Amino acid sequence: MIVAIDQNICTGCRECAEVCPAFAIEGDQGKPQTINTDRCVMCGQCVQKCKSYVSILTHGKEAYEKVKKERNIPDSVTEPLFAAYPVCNLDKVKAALADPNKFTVVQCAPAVRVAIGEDFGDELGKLTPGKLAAALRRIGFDRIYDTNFPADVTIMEEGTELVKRVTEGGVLPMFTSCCPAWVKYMENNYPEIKDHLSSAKSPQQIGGAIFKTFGAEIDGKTGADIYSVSVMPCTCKVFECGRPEMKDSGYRDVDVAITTRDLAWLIKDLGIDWASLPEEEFDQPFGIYTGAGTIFGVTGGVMEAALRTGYELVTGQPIPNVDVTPVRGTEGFRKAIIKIGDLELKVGVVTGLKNVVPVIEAMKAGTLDLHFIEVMTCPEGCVSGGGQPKLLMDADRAEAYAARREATFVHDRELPLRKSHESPAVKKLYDEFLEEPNSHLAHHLLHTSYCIK
Amino acid sequence: MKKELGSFVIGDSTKCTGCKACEMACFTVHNQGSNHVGKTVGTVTVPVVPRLFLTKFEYGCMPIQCKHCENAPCLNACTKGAISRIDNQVIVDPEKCIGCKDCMQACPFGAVTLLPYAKDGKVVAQIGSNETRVFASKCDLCKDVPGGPACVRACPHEALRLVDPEAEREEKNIKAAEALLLTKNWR
Amino acid sequence: MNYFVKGNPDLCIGCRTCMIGCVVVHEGKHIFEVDPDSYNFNPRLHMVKTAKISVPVQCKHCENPACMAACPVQAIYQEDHRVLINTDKCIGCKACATACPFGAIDIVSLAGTRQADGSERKVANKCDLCNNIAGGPACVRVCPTQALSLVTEEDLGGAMEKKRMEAARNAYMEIHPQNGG
Amino acid sequence: MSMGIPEVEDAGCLLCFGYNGADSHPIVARRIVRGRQKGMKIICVDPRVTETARISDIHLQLKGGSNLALVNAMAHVIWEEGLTDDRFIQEHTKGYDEFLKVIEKYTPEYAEPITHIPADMIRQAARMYATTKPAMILYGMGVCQFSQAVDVVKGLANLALMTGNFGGPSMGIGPVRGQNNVQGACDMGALPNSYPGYQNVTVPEIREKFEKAWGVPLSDKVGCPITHVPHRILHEKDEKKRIHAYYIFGEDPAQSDPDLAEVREALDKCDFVVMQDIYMNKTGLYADVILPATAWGENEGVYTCADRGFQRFRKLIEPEGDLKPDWQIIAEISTAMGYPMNYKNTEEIWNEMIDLCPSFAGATYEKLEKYNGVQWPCRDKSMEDKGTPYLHKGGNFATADKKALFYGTDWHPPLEMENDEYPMSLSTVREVGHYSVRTMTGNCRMLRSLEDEPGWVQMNPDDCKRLNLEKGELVKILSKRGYCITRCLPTERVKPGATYMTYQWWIGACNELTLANLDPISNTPEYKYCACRVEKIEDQEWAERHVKELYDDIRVQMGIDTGKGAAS
Repeated sequence: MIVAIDQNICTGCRECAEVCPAFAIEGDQGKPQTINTDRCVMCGQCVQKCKSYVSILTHGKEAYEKVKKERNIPDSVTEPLFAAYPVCNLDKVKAALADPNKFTVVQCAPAVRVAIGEDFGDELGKLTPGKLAAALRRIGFDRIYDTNFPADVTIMEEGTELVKRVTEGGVLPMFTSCCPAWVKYMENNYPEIKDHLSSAKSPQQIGGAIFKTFGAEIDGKTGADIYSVSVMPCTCKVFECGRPEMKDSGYRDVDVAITTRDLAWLIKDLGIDWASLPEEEFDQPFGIYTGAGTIFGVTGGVMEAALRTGYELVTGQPIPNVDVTPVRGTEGFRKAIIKIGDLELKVGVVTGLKNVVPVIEAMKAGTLDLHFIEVMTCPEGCVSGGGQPKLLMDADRAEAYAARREATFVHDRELPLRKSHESPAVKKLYDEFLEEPNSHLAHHLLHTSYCIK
Repeated sequence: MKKELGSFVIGDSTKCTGCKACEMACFTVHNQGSNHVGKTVGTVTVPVVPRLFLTKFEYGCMPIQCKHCENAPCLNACTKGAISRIDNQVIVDPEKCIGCKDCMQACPFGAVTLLPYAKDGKVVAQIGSNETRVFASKCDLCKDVPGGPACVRACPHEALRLVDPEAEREEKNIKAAEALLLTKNWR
Repeated sequence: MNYFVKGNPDLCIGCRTCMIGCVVVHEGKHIFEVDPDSYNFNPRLHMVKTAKISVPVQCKHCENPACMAACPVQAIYQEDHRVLINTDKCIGCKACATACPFGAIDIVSLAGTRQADGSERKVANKCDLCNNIAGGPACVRVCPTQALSLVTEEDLGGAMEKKRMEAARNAYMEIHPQNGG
Repeated sequence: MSMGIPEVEDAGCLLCFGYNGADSHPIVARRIVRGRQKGMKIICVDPRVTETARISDIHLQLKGGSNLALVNAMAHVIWEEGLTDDRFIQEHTKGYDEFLKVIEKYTPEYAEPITHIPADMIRQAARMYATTKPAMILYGMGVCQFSQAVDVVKGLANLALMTGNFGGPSMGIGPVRGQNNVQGACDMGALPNSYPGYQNVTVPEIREKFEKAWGVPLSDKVGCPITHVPHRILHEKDEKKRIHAYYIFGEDPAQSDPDLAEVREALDKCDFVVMQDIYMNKTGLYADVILPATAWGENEGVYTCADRGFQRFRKLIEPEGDLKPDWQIIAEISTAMGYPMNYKNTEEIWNEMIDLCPSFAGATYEKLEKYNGVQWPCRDKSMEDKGTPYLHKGGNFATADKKALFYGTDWHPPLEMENDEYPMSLSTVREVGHYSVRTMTGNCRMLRSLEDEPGWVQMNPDDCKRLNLEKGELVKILSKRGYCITRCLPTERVKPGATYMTYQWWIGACNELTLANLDPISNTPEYKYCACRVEKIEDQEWAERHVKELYDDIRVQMGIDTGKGAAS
């Protein structure tokens, strides 16, 4: 169980069914709903939407504490609990932290740093990478790494793959594979197009595979010593890290994923005062990242990052304008043609999983003329993920997403390096470990084949 | 021109899905000040105490809230003087409320309920015991909230409506009169 | 059946004599009291003036009164061909006013009555067809253009019967035009 | 009025011109409604949607101040389309050809941009008026309260003459007078130029007749119209002509005259002001002596209705306190000033008056009792002369040769037009329930409950939207002469750009804004047109408080409600 609806709390309003892209929420109007796990892609949008809270009035004085226990939520939590909720793995994280034999490594997704402050009363979309690193350090993780780094690596692998497919005649169009809910959706509904999916793993899993191999090596450890935790804006990442194939490092690549909200609980649970935290750096070398890695958090970000590097891969020249604005935006489906030397690369960006259906149907009908398509399940990419701080009022949603998106782009603009291939950490990885993108080792560790249902 | 009557919010069971967005918005706007509630769930440290109540009944559901009665039985029942009429609205002073339940009994709508009282982000304990202090929680029409009643704004289905009884009566009068023109049925 | 007063916009000149007449009969000799606050000026009908129409609007004394159904304290009842409000019971909750589609109910102050906070009691106010007032609805009596009339069961029932006969006759004539005169 | 009011309902066509019966005379409005029920065609000329406009066949919603252009255009159509009663014109009128020269240019197309009424609509109205018999014209203050008032009255008479609509029942032209018994006041010679019975002061034989009857020498000079008084107090250089004393009764110039700031200055500067009224009013605040008078029901006498009908009114109750009826007060003052008046009752006065007025000579108290009133002219004391319901019987007019005179004039615009600083027009109007100045109705608690200070300014909803005004909001309304505060009343009954206020309110006193632009003949001010500006008041709480304070202040000054209002 990754995402569930509490039968005792649900009022049956079916507002969640309105936002569910997979038509997985079943039940009569006015009656408690259930999630059909065969259809559910675990995106957590229902969790974000649900307002049916555990109420003293409706459920009694004792209900709140009881529900908290049932859900494995830290005792210290006092905030409202709702009918739709995701799994909470904080107990596992706490246990690992307490285990002296575990070398705990944490990675943090790009969208976390533009949202977690909200749960401490910061304004919407406040950019807080420094506090985030400081908080993780105080929690007691041995290595504070960043998913932005494997995001840069993803670009190297996926970008190389794309260039190959385009220049050497592979299966096109190629879809991104960073979003686990999208991957799950394809598996559930369109297994026949699996070859269109990039074989590159998602940044979380690439990070996981590197941390337990090259990372362990750097720290003089073995993969067995390492307990790898990821902090994600996404409920489905919890599912992804548990997928059976995600153990190419020889171990479970990522041991456990928690959400942005889980991390906020953990910080509060440990009595860490967010407001007074200093700004700190992520740890070397896998805490180094470029602007390209950080924009993975917004819709179009993977595409833009890929273009920044892909341009140089194909032409040998840096991209004239590093801000690839044609792929930015929040519309459900956007198309652009990017001139890369003599090549006119036709790209598409889908955000909001429901919007992918017509794209796939067009592709199957042969009317879709595109090379590369980014797909993100959540409304505006990972910044609007199911594990992000939940808004009390939907009226604030648009403002929150816009602020988080803007903060992400600000972060990108202000970083010294903005292209994945320029990252010294990426260079180090390939120089010292993987040799080159899509190398044999890279394929083994960083690529996978899905649809093994 | 000063209004004579208190406005109020009413729900529409034909539109309401029971999502409680109204209750959540109500709670949020009333706790943004003294209880430091921000815009996300994570900023909440106190129990969710709404001032309107999503009510399920045999044929559906709708929020029930105060009508700001002009002879408010709650106000007339309150011997402690904790309920007063301010700018035409019936308002409870939680600091004065002793939780006697007279108002609950007096209100024919069930629009007032004793719920935990919190201040500065914490529930307030009673003096002389560790029990939580309560207060008569009811709609104050978001008197201090810019933009008016949060429930109305929060509803995804426009199932809540702010009623200005005087203006509405005039509108209905006009409609009723003009219906005569459309039917000419006075002949 | 309940009776009601209906206005004819072709005759109405918007003078509001009906409103004054309404207050005068309901307040009786109180209107001569020197302190104007000691009597109620609460007309039970309202003059509507738009670009197209002038006519007073008042309670239709519905057969299934929405106001009565909405009242949480059973202060509205039907009696003697009319819908009435027991103002002693009324809590001024405005539910009836909201329920009424004609805007025929307003909430008004009752002079000389007090609530716990010292303010005047406010209660629902609407046409009572001049209940217990000799001569019947004052508005009908005082209108200078005879624009108001009391509609009774006889008027309505009889009119419907007439309309049906007319409709039947027309249908018959269509088939038997030779019988037409 | 050339006709009697009861005849109104039997007209074939009614041209209702600048006359809002429902608000100013519900009793006449009742006749219009009844006429409508009988099939009377109605042409309503009014810039607002009045009750008459609402039930009319044709509503000419003209731009304020364009009356004469419309009247001339209607005459033009009647002439152009040959709808005239040529025989009537030939036998009973003079000056037709000269008149035609004036109206020749007033084609409906010429009038359209002036009146804002489509040319075709003017044609239709003219045809309806000219072809439906009998056709009657009623006009009100929408004609008279313009600087071009008498010209329009004559223009309307031209229409009736052209179409032969004089000399029978339910036809002719009817000025429905503005105020209660204003007709009576004029009949009794309360005009600067005439003795009772419209007998001119400048005619020596008439003067001699009155000198003989009253035993005193009388002036042969026309007196001073009320609207000239402020000037004669404030700006008259000739000491002998300057007014030093001002005796005002049954009138409230500090409320009802235009440009109140000037009126107040005049009353202030005037050496001696006497005020005689039934209640305290604004003029009373400037009076040196206040003479309390009896009200309707506390005295008796004769009123004249707008249709020339003398009617007896009677005392119902004895007045309380130190009160005397007007006639006694006047008699006592006259006596004190050296001219003894020893009337015992009103009949004595009445008899003296009718004996001096040929047109009223037959209207004895006996006949007024027996016939429930008599319409003048009533020349013969015999019981057979029951008066004259309609005038000009047989086409005979009150001129030497019994012929009516056509009189054509060109239209000219009102004096003060809208401009950048004052972009809207203001017209003063009536509202039913309150009447003239508020001396009477403002003191009726019932009517005051219906509408109270500070009154309303009627505006088109689009204008309200533009100025961000809600119904009931207090607004400031300004003209070159001053400002006042009143409430905004959005109504689709008025056209954009125009505003309307009733002039009885003390706070929302629209005469702070109006200007004393007088008709050269009638000396009636142009109450119906001046330029104004409406301003939003941001601080409504302040405005509400301010209005209340102003009102309380006035009441305290006037000594009203001091027992309660002032003390609390």
